[in-house]
This record gives sequence, structure tokens and C-alpha cells, in this order.
Amino acid sequence: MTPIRRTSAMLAVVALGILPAAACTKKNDSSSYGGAPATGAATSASAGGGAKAKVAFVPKLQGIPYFEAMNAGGKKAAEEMGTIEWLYQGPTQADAAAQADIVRSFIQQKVDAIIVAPNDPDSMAPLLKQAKDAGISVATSDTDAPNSVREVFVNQATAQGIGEGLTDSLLEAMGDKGTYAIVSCGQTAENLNAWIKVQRDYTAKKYPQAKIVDVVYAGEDQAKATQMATDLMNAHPDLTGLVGECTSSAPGVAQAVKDAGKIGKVFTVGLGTPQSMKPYLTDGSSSASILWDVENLGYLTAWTGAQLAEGKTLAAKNKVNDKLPDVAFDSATKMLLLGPALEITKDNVDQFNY
Amino acid sequence: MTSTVTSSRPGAGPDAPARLAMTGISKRFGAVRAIRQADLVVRPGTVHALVGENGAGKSTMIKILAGVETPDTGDIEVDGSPASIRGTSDALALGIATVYQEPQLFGELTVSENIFIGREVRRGARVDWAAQHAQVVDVLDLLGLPPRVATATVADLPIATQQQVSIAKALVGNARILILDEPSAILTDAEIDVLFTVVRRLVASGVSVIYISHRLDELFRIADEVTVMRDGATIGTYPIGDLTVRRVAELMVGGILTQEKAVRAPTQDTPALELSGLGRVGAFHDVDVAVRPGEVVGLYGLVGSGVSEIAACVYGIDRATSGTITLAGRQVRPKNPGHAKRLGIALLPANRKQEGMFSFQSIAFNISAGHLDRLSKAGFWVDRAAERTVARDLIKRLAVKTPSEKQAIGAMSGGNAQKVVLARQLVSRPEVLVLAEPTQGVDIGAKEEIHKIIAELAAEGTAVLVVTSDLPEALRVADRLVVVRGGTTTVEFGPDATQVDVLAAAAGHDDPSDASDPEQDS
Amino acid sequence: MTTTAPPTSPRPTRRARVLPPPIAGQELVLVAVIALMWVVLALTTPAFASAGSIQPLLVATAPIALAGIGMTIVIITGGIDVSVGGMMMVCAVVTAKALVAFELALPLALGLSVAVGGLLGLVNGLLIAYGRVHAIIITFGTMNVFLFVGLQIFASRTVNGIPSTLQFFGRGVAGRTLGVPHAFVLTLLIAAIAWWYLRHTAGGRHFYAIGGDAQAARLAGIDVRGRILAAYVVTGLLVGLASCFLIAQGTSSLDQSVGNGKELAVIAAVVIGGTSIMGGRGSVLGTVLGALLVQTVTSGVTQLGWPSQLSDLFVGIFIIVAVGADLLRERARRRRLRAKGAAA
Amino acid sequence: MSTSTQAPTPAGPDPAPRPAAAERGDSIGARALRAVLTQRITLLAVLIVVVVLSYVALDAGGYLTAPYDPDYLSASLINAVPLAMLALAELLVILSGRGGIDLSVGAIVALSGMVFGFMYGQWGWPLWLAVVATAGFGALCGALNGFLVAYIGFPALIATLATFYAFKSLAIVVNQQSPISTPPIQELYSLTRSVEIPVIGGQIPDVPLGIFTFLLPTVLIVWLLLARTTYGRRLYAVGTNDVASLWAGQPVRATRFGAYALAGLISGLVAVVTVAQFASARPDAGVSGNGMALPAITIAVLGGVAITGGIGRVAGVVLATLLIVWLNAGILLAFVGNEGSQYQLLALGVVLVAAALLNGFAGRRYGVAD
Repeated sequence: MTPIRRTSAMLAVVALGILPAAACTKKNDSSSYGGAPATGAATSASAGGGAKAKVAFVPKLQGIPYFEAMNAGGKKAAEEMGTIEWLYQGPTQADAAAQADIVRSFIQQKVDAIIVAPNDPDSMAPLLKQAKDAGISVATSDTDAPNSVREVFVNQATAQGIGEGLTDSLLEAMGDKGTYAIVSCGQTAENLNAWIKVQRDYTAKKYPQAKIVDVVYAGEDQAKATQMATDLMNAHPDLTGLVGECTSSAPGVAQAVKDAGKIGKVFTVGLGTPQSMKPYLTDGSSSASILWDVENLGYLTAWTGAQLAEGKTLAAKNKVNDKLPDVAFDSATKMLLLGPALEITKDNVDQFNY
Repeated sequence: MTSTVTSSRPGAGPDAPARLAMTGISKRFGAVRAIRQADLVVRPGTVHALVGENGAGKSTMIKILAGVETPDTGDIEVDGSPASIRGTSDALALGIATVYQEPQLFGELTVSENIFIGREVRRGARVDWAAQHAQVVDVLDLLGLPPRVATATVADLPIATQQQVSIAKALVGNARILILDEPSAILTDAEIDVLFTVVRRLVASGVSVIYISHRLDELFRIADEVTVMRDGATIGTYPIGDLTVRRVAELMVGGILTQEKAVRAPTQDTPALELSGLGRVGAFHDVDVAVRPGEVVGLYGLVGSGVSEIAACVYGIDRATSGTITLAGRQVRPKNPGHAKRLGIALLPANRKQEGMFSFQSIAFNISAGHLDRLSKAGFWVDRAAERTVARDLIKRLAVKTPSEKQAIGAMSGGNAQKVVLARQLVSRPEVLVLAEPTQGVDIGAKEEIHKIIAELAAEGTAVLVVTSDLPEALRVADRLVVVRGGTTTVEFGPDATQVDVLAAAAGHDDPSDASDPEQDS
Repeated sequence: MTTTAPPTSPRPTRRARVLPPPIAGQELVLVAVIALMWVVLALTTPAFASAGSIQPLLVATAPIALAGIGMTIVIITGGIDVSVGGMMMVCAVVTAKALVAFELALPLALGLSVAVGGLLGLVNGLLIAYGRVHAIIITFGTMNVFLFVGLQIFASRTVNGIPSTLQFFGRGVAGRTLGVPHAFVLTLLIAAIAWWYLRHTAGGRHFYAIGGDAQAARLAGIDVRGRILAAYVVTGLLVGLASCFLIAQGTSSLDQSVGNGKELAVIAAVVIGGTSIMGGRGSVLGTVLGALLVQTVTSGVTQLGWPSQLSDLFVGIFIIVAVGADLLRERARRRRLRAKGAAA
Repeated sequence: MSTSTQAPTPAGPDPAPRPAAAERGDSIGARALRAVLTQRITLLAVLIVVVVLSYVALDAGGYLTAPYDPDYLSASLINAVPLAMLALAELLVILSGRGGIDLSVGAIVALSGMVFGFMYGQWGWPLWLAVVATAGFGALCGALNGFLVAYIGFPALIATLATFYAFKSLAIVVNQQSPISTPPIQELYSLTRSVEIPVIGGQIPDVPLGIFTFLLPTVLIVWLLLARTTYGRRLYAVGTNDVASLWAGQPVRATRFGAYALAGLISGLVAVVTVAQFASARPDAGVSGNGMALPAITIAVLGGVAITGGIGRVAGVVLATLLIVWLNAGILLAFVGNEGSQYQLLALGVVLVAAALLNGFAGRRYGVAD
């Protein structure tokens, strides 16, 4: 057989195998969904009848304590509320393309609500639109996609709140003056960069005697974050503060200070999850971790999904559960705010089990 | 030393068992019967020469001895006891060491390491470098090489030295039978003298040497006995005293007379290709050959004589460093094969597998490769119809045995593949066709056909230069035969030359009649 | 060559004569380049030339150098192993979890990690030596499988509260004796053993022979398959040890980014160290120096206050320069030989 | 001597390979088995059918979280666009032989993506010009690889490892690690949306536009280039045997150089696709996570491209892409939670190793080299 004929034969085999298996498109089949995109949420919820609404959450990355804690919160919400089924699936790499695949598979699963913590907000926007067109309610959590059609952004704390919280905690330890540096993670992570911007502005404004000397990027690599923090301390012998901007670099900078034997001379704060920060908070290599109750954030995310799936509108103040009695919703920015950022110190770290 | 040699002459020595006795050896590769009922008996402490034309079966014999090939039939005895050689390690264990033409060395390792690779002298966990070094220095000294060579990296050594390292490798250890496969091909005269000294010393210490060479004059300096092979069979074993260069040549050639061949006259007097004073430093010098249209000229030389390098130079693979190449009266300097082709030169490379074949591609692909400019539209779009037509025409013309031009060339027999590679040279009807070893590794039938094609091409007016180390072929196809020896053109023979004359000339006896007093060893 | 050892003498007094020099050109150049960079950094940054800077630099070099030693052997045999990152993940997570669960003593933790690495290396080695498929294809495949295994063991959870057992190889005080970091010393020790093995034993030399010409090596009676298998197993063992270093250099928690992308970093160190990707030539000393060079560049860029992302650009340039210089040397050697051949 | 071990057989095994004989004499079943085992394209085709049918069966049995239907298969094709294009780029360089490989394609995607972002998103160039210029820029990056490999003699793995680091670093630095996502860039998403095919579109699923705007043209052009043009012939010749290619008078270096430049050009186009697909020019587009190069090489190898050069076909690469994309899409439906993405890794690894081993084994069994 000639190559061409063989190829055509192969393609024919593929076609023959697939066609009967999968007849043809169901895209024009309006009985289950998509008949009225504008009212899709309500339609699907009612079509579901007594079945539970499916709320899917797509984190930036699976397997890190932060998102797994959100998952735990979400599961808890599903149990307590009893009206939703909580779905959680994340990529193995913090990669926009891998995340898009998962969102696409959730669209295919015709879940009732998709909530995403986008790796790249701009990339996620078109997909969210696609989901919405398919009659699925969409929202973001943890990280916003401001230019998208998301109906709600479940915000853990404002960028302002986080940036200022980090700065205040650190400068308090540093004695309101001195130089410090930031060890960030992904170079392109939108929220980290936004927080860094707040930190720069706020430091310049409120602490004129303090200065940010450098921002470095270590990716998600703990060992690299630790080494870079070490390098920063050597590059700036007068350095008295370090910020670990994400959950992998927060313990990293503390470890570097500990290794260099500079506990009490160089102060660190960071956005670290409680359990990973606990040893450092205890030995003083980290002064504080700025975070929020991540499980509650997960809970709130699931709750939001339920509201969206049921087609309810959010009030200005919402009672979610006993722990979250009064969650504010700003209808102008469509932002649901968990609350102020939380300062985790050695005193309260044991309240969190993640 | 002399006494050793004379005492071990056949018939003269005690009736000791032969060091090596191979009897009734046969080996076939597919349809080709490489060896037919061959016998070889080598006595202890002698130099036994194995001679024969290309393809006579010499290399298969030594491969069987070295354990690279296993014979289909036959028995091997070493020192009177039956030996089974199933692999290279068996051969080494029996004390059979082989020095191949191509040095099989590891370029990044030192000479010492190469010599001992796979059989290192150990002291505890580590290699005993000092002990190895001491042995290597001894052997190098025997070969006339300075001790510093022992620690040199092989890739840093010139090819001749590498060859000597291969010999050293075979010498170290207790070789009782040493096979030298054309060791002199790439050595200079001075190096050959050194080699012979070494061989004599080895023989004196009781080693048997099987010596393969095309340079028949050498045999009379070194060999005690000569076994002649022809067409895969052993013709006979003769004491060197009974032989002359001429006699050896006759035995090698056999009773076959040169076939009738058509007498051609060149169609024009101006040479289509003329090399004058052509030289390349380190390869050849002062080469003068002229080929006229319609003429087949043979350029005959033994392996290592420089013939193949001359072809590479004409085709622009290498650059000549002196002399001129003239094409139909116009002096040219081919820069690369593409340029040479545009000048009207086509070349059939000597090494089909490495230089000629695109093995898992089709026949059509192989034929059109290098001619895509003319088999395409606008030089860009392959004209597959034209390609098919050309391929089919050439398949028919060269009688390539294949169901279709889409067959992969890698799956074809040597003769057919060679025809395909030859076909590539004919696509553009070259003015000058250089054929390097056109029938190497090709069966008899295909060989005949290729010879016929060469004659046809000449009849059509192509100037054909056949560069070959296959003498019967050279005589068969060439109108004139130029002998290359020691890197330069020497004697020229006309159409009535006999094989024996040419062989003797190429082997170093310019006067073919002067072979009665071969130089004996001292 | 005035004093040739007489053949009768069993061994010459000085070993230098029977072997090529122990340090090759490329290694000397690397030493010079690293020295130059250190001098420049010492002069232009406030604290590069301090124990507090050099010690962590050496510690950070150790895991890449260690994995690089194995990779060097693999590349010398003409292979490659792109599954190193995946292996690191599996070794690290198994060890970290075992440490948390059983509070293993240091030797046990090391042993466990090394054993796991050896097992993964064995999988690679068996597939490559017996499957007769090119190493790069096999290890592309096993890389994905190892990542899967690693992620499954992580089970979507960061390993928290790792005991400080492995801090013996960390950056901190526990990782040093008299100011000398244990991790680097152990790496140097292993490099020295590997160097000695590759240079002085038959088995070591056979790696080079196989990389030079596997067919000829087989004819010379070398156990080619066994040696190839050994190369990948050794890589696995060393990656297992390197994984312990990685745990020690991180924090008291371990997440699944461990080992990510390390295969390319390791290959870069090996290549800068002068090992030929075509096989047959290379040295573990060069690899250690290559790893040190890369880490110096990364730390140097940070300490100079340049954008940290520029370090990759310099790594790229170093690879080109290092290998380019090697190519030029090779070309010069060929030209010299041709001239010599012509003169003869 | 008296016991000659073997009688000389009158007709020994013919050196001409058995395939010809086998093809005629064997039963249809044996021939089919042989084809599946020895021809990568056949194997892939069968595997695709098996994979799709298995998922459909699982779906029918209710084991999947969502229907594995043509709409989903079609939607998941959006992933196939960059993957298949880069695998074709790898096809070209691997074909060129002498250990040809390109680790830098992902980094070229990132860097050219940023260049495209500047040109289209910030400087307001017309789309066509920006696309052409981006492809040109990618070709330039590839040309650097080609120059190092073909003219200087760098091993491809090393040259492209170095440029991978360099391009990756430049892409991050060039815009201070920020993505470019201005309105013109955001609107580009329309290039990759799913569309209904005219005339028959009502009956079959919508297909991502990127398939038509980028993938199919690239597939077609690369196929024509390899199968129909003189360049393609030279590339196969150089990859099969560069010495013979030189003796046949072909420009070996220029041909090899061209393969790398073309790979760069395709990477430049992928940059445009990626920017459009994600509605932003991201500096880490092709290098985040495991990057785009390793999957592309994996797909190419799975598609039957021999790492030694000279063997490989466009159809194999396309089928391998389909297999992986559809396999992965199904895995996401079959495994809930984090397991899904993890099993994708396992599947890719196992399929790759198994296919390579099977082909090696079958090649020896049937005496052919694939």
C-alpha cells in the first residue's frame, strides 16, 4: 500500500470506529440545558429537580495545603447544607492551560456552578464566558478574573488588606524602620504582584524610614526560596526584614533566617498556611503569617456556588453559618468579602489544622 | 631467527601437530557461498600468508577464526584438539588475536586502556595501571613506538599509529595465533619494516601468524607458506620457496581467461576528464589520468594506494592541494559534490551503505535524491510523475529486480541496491561518470549486468573512470588501465594487458617478468 | 620522556606517568571562571565573600551536583536520563512521610531514600538495557510515571512537620562542622569516589568504552547491558541521596513542587562540566564544578540585585560557551592530526 | 571432521527480507496483527478507536461523570492545536537526524508570544502583520538553533537546552514579567472559539476555530512540504543518511538549518494561538509547569518519529495527538478530584513506553525497522 492510501485507510478506520460510538452532536438538543442561556442557572437547577446541585471548584494547583484546606471547607459546607454536591479538581502544575482543560471537563459535566481560582485571569475569562453560555453559573474565588463574566468574586481579603497587613506585621517587628526584601513565587501571578504593589505604596506612605530593596521570584520551589532569601541577606547586610509572598516562600524565608542564625535580627512575615508556619512561629524565625481562615473561604465558596446554582441573589449582608454570620457583598464590584485578613501568630496557630 | 623459519618449513620440521587446522569450512550468506570446503593448516612458529582476490573468502575465513562468524560446516583444531569458536571471547581464550584493517579502538581512551580493555590487569578493585603500562611500553618498544604513546589518547594519534596500536593490542596477552588483515595497507615503508621485524620476533617466540595482504612482494619478505584462495575455496598451500610473484598471481587468478570485450574507440580526442599532477597532501600526489568521451579507463590500485581519495577529490568531497582537474578543456575546482554535479561529473560512491543508500527509503527516493532540481517544478515541487517515469525507466534499463519503485532499498540484495545507487548517477546523463568500486559486495550475476551497463554508457559517449581494487573487473571493463601505487599513478596498460601483469605491477614489481628472485628474509 | 620506566621494573615510582593528567583542560577553565566570578562578586557585593554566603551556596550546589554525578555516568555511556525530577519527587515524598510517621534516624532515612531511588533507577535501567529503545524515549515515559507515583503518595497533601533529622545536611548550624557544610563534603566525597572509580577501575573505564562504541565494547567482552543497567541504578541511588538534601534545604514541610524541572538543571550542570552528550567522554569533577558555576550565577545575580530571572539567560550562555569551546578544541585536534598525517 | 555438524542446506535463508513473502502468504488476521505491531500509524489508529470505544462503553455504564460525546471530543480538540503544531515542529527537527531535537520550542512560544503582545497589543500593528512578524521572529529564534546545530556542530540537545534557558529568561524580563492583555489581545479569543461548520454544521459538533485557522493549515503545509517538495525529500535524505546525502550532492547543512528555522516558525505561530487561546500574552506561556517542549517531543515520538532521524510522518503525529488529547479528556471524566490530572501523567508515560517497546519488539520479530 502506498503511504497515502495507508493513511487514508487509517483515517477511515478511526472515523468508522468513532462515528457509531458517538453518533452525532447533542448541541442542538435543548431539553437538558442551554435553551435559555440567560436564565441558565435557574433552568438547570429546576431541571435537576430534587437532585443536588453540582458546584465545582478549580484551584490553581492541587496538592498544596492552601487549596486543599479550601477543599476541606467546601466539603464541610456541602455536608452541612445538604443541597449541593461539591466537586474539586485541580491541575498538577500551576499552569493556565492545564487548568483550562479541567474547566472544560466541568462544562462538559454540566455542573451547575463553576468557581475558579484562575492562574491567569485573562486566560480564564473566555472560558468562563463559554461556561456561562452553556448555562452554568460562574464565579471566581481566591483570585479574581475582573474582566470576565463571573457573577461573584469570593474574596478572602482585599489586596489592600493583605498588603497592609503584611507590611504592618513586619514593620511592627522591625521597629517601624529598616530595609526589607520580598521573596515572591510565580513571576506572573497576578494577585501576588498586586499585593506587592500595595506593599510598595503603603510602605512608602506609612513607613518613610523603611524601604523595600529587592523583589525576587523563586517559583514554587521551597529550597530555591530559602536559598534566595539567604542570598538577599548576604546582598544586603543591613536587611532586617523578609516577606514570603506565598505559601511556599513564607516558610522558606523563615527557614533561611533560622539557618543563618539571625533569629531576632532579621524578621519575617509571609502568607503561609498555619501548620507549615507553626515551627517557625514557635521559634521566632517568623513573626506572623498573614492569612485568613482558608477553610472558611472554602466554605464560603461552596455556599456561594449553592446560591448561584439556586439562582438566588446575594444580599448586602449574608449569614452563611455561625462562623460567618455577616459576610458583606458589594454589588457594584460583585465581590463577596470573607473578612479582614487574619494575623496568625504562635498564639493562635494551633486553632488551624491545615 | 633464520633457523626457526627454515626448521618450520613444511616438510622440514618435526611432525608436530599443526597450530591450527581448519578443514572443510563452508559458510554462506543467504544465496552467496562465501566459503566452500576451505582448508587451512598453519604450523607453529610460521608466517602463513593467505592471499586471494577481493571476494575470494579471506575475510570470512578470518572472521570465523576470530569468532565473529560461525561456519556452517567444518572443523577447527588448535594444537591438535578440537576447538569450538562460538564468539570473540572463545577465540581470545584460544589465543587467537586479530588485527583488523579498520582499527577497532576507543578514541577517548588511552593506548594502554585500549590494549587492555575487557581484560584489565587488576590489583584489588582497581586497574593496575603500572603493570599494564609496563607491558604496553614493552610492546610499543617492539613496534618502534616511544613509551609516551602508551598514555596518549587514541583520538590524538594519526591513523597509522592507531593501526600499530591495534597490533599492539593483539600482541599483548598470550596470542598463539595472530591474524594480521592487510596490516601494511596504511603503513609507510619504514613502518612496514618495523612491522616485519616485530612479526619475525613473534614467530621466533613460537607464535603463528596468519598474514593477509594484497602486496604480493611482501610475502617473499615475510611468509613461510602461502595459501591461495579463489572463489571461496582454498586452491592450495605452497612453501614460499616454490613460488614467485607471478606464480602467486596466476594461482589467484586461476585458469579463467579474460573475456572477450568489445573494442571501443573514443568518440572524441579531447579528454572529457583530465587530471594532471593532481595531489592532496597526505593522500596522493602527481596523479595523471585522462578519460575521453566514449572511453572506459580503469584506475586500479590496492586498498590504501590512494585510489579512493582520488575519486573523492574529483567529486569535490576533498580539495586537491596541487595539480589540476580539467573538464572538456576547461579547468575546474569542484567545491562540493553539488558543484561537481553541476559541472557534469557523476560519482558512484565506493561504500554503498554509508555513502550511497538511504536505506529505509524507496527506490524512487534513492534514484531521485540529488536530482530534485530537474525532477521538480520550479525547483520546489517534486514532479512525482517525472520521478516515477525516470525511476521506472532506470529500473528497467538496469534490470533492477523489484516489484515496484516504491520498494524500500534497505530490503534489497546488495546487487540490486547497487544498481539503484548507480541509477542515481544516470538520471542526468553525466559527461563524466566516476565509478568507485562499482561491484563491491555484489553477486556474480549483478556484477555482469553492471559491467554491461558500463559498456553501454561508454558506447553512448560517456567518459567513464572506474576506480577499483578488483583487478578482473578493471581488466574486464576498462579500455585502458592505470595502476596506482604508493599514492601516485605508475604504469598504464592497454586493452591487451593480462591480469598477472597488472597484479604484479600493482604489487610492486614494475617489470612483470622479474619475479624469479623474490627478496628473501635475511 | 627521559626517564622511561625499564620494562623489568614492576611499576614506576610515579603514577603520573602511566595515566593522563587527573584534571583536564575544561575543569581548569571552569575553576578559573568560578574563581573569577567569586573575586568579582566579592568585590562588588557586600557579603559574597563571607561564610554566611559561601556555606549556603555550597549546600545549594550539593543536590544538583550529586544527581549530576549519576547523570554524568549515564551520559558517558551514551544515554540520558530525563526522569531525574520525577525520581526526586518520589524519593523525597517517601522519605518525608516516613520521617514524619516513624521518626527515622538519619541513616535509616538516607537508606530509605537511596533505596527508593535505586529501585526507580533499576526500572529505567532494565527498560533501557533490555528494551533496546533509546534512553531519552524511555525516560520521557518513566518521568511521567514517576510524577504520577509521587503525586499519588503526596495524596494532595503537603507533608508537614518533618523532623529536623535531615538538617544534618541543611543550611543551618546543624548542617556544618567547623563551618564546613556536611552536604557539600559528602558530595565531594562521593564525587571523589566516583572519580576514582571511573578513572581507576575496569568497570569505570568500561562506561567510557560503551559510550565510545557500544558494538566494539561488546566485541571486547564488556558486559554492556550490565554496565548500562549499573549506570541508571547508580543515578537512582544518587538521586535518592540528593532528594534528602532537597528536603533538608527546604522547610519543615514538603510540597509537590519538589524536583520540578530539576532534570534540565542537572543536564545543564553536566554539559557545562565538559561531559560530551555523544558519550565516551566526561568527568564528575567537571559536573560538580558545573553545578557550582550555575549556583554561583543564580546567587550572584540575586546578590548583585539584578532581576533574578536573568540567571537563566546566563546559564544558557554558559552552556553555549562551554560546549562551543569544546567543539573548537575538537576541531583543532582534527586539524592538527591531519597536518601530522600529512607530514608523516 | 567426519561429523560435519550441519548438512549444507540447498537454499539457505534468503537475504531478501521476509516481509514481501509474509505479506502474500499470510492470512488476513496475521497480516492485520503484523500491521498493528509494526506500523505505528496503524497501531495509533487502533488505539484511538479502542480508547474512544472504551470511554463510550464506560459512559454507557455510567462510570463517567459526564457524557463522553462528540461535543466533548470536539471541544477538547482546542488542546490539540498547540500540541500538534509543536509536535510537527519536533517532527521536522527530529527528522533532520544526528540526534535532532528541540527543547526550546516552549521558550520560543513564550518569547514570540511576548513579541506578538507588543506588536499587536501595544503598538497597534495590524493583525496580519503582527502574525507574520511573530512567525518571522520565531523563525529567527529557530534559526539561531539551526545555526548552532548545522553550521557550528553543536549537539541539538545542548544547543536547544541553552536557548531554552536564554529565551525563557528573556521572555520573562522583556516586560518585567507582566503579561500583556490589552483589549485587542483579549478580543483575539474569538480566533479560537468553537464554530459551527457551514452546511453540515448542524449535524456535527462545533469545532474550535483554531483547528481551521492554524492547525489544519500547518498540518497541510508540513505534510505537503515533507511529502511533495524537494525540501522535504532532502530533509528525509539528510536525516536518513547525511553522508550519502552529501555524496548525492545535496546541501546538508542548509537543509538541517532549515528544519530548525521552520520549527521556530511553527513555534511562533503557536505563540499566536496561545495568546489568542488565553487572551493574554504570558511570559511563561510555553515554559510553565513541564513546559510545552517535553509533551511535544513525547507526542512526536509516540507518533512514530524515530529519534535517530529520517523516519516519521505527519499522519503519525496527528494521530498521536488525537490519541493523547482524547485519552486525557476521558481521564478527567473518569477520575474525580485530583486523581484525574495525575492519571493523565500515568497514561502518557505508559502509552509512550509501551508503544516504543512494542515497536522495538515487533521490529525484531518481523525483521523490519520502523
